[in-house]
Amino acid sequence: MSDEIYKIQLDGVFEGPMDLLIYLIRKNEVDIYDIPIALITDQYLKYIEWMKSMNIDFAGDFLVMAATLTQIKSKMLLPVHEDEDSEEDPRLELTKPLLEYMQAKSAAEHLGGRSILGEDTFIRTIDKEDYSETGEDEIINVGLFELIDAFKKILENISDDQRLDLTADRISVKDRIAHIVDLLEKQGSITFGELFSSDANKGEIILTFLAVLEMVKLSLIRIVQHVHTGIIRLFYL
Amino acid sequence: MMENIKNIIEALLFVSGSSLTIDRIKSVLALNNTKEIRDALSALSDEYEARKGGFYLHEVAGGYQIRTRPEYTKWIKHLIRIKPLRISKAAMETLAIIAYKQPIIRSDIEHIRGVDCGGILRTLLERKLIRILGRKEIPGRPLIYATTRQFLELFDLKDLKDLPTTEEIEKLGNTADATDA
Amino acid sequence: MMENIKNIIEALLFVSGSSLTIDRIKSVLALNNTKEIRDALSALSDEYEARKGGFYLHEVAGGYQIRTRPEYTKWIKHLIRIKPLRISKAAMETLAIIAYKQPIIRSDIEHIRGVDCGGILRTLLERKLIRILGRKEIPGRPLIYATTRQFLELFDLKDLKDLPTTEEIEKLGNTADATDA
Repeated sequence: MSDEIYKIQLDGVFEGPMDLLIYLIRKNEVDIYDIPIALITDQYLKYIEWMKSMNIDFAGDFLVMAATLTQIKSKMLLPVHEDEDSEEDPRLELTKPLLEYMQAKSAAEHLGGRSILGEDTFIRTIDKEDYSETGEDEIINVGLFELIDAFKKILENISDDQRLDLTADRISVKDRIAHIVDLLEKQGSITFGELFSSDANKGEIILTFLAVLEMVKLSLIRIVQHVHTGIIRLFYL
Repeated sequence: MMENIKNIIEALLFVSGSSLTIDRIKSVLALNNTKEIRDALSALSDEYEARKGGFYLHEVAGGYQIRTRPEYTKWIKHLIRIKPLRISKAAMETLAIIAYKQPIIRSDIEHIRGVDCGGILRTLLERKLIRILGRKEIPGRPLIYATTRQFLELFDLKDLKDLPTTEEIEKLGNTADATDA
Repeated sequence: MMENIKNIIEALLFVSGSSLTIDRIKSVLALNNTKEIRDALSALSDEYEARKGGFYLHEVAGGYQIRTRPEYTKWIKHLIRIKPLRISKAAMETLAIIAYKQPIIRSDIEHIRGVDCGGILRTLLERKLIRILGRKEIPGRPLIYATTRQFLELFDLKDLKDLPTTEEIEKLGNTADATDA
């Protein structure tokens, strides 16, 4: 058995439990729809033992899979009652994700086998002079990741006390302000009641209220109540 | 002034890094219809084919791009010794899952791969092969990922429909042999 | 194999943005003399002149470069200007600060970036990526900036809530070993 483990090692450390399982299934040349669960579980556990003995760091995912395998193995040992023939083969719990993962692997191989730009074919490196007219500094592509990356780099350069917590709550208030400003830019004014849709939940109502407060604080709006009707109206300043 | 649409388009294709869509060309030239543009592109392509020079007109990522002919790849590699964009197997798997299952959230990717994918997602984002599409309206509002135009260009795909189905890939031959574990 | 020097050189010139010297081409092609290279370059130049397309062979800085013809510069500028997908790094930084810290006044942006942002703010306003919400009631009554609907469209966001938080990006972990060694 130690020979076999050595052989496994030669094939490299597995990226995850799925990789290891697929390796074992192929090595034993077994049918994925009829996995000899006891055999595969044994070999899987031995590999984990080996990784432990070699002090190889491995993710907890390997242990989760070990537990799953053991569980399936014990389920298989339970006697099947005749009236329960409709019950699923416990191994399906393994087969389905394995098939899906194998599909992903094949798709990855297919992608890697395509003609790759920068490897098999090339495009022109754009000459700066073609763009010199714009007079701008380094030009970058616009993408959400570029935006947040730019912001992250800025944050790294400023002191902690200047940091603003960018929790979802704060962004939600900003978002609400943006919506109200959109409305005000269109209409100039809006009644307080119109700000709250009839199906608004408590959270949304609080959010809108916070947004209105913030806007008053920034003197972006003026709030006026009609003497007779009592209707409260927001005016964009 | 516009008599020379073909030359203008050729110049545009020359300076544009990414592939140019017909719509894009249309808006640059301020034209109303695409017929002239299509004709010019096809004339250019024919011309490049007839002269069989160092490059050709390639249809990719929903647009057009001038690319070098593969037979000169060897020489270009002598010229530019930059390390090509190598993508690890793990990253390729993650990318494949996103390509086929997009829009997809991180936990679904990790469910399929069975391992954490955070670092790989970050790298793919940095390389602009994937992008954040928004958030899924489920508890936790997780970010949704999808592939980009650069992804299509890198793998020479006209559009996402150009990807073979997983059934087609399986038919291409059982790629699953024991050596690649 | 080398029968096709002209095409190889064309592919090299095409790929290389900057100009290529004859010596450089010589070393890439591992040739001993420059005669063949000179002949090929002159043949290419003649060809480009004969077809009068969008580009020509330009001799510059002791080397050669394929350049777009000046008469099409106008359209190229148009392409760049219309290109909605590019923005300077400085503008992106400013935009990021406004997106995440809005509503924000100019002096706060400049405090964070450490440089004057007047020009960039104007550009962002012109591009309608940011807007002026009003004035802050503090001495000097500075303008308050925020992002616009166009900003959301540009980044393919439904609303500001879809912006990923820095925390989320950090949680993705470090750039993993997505590249092969």
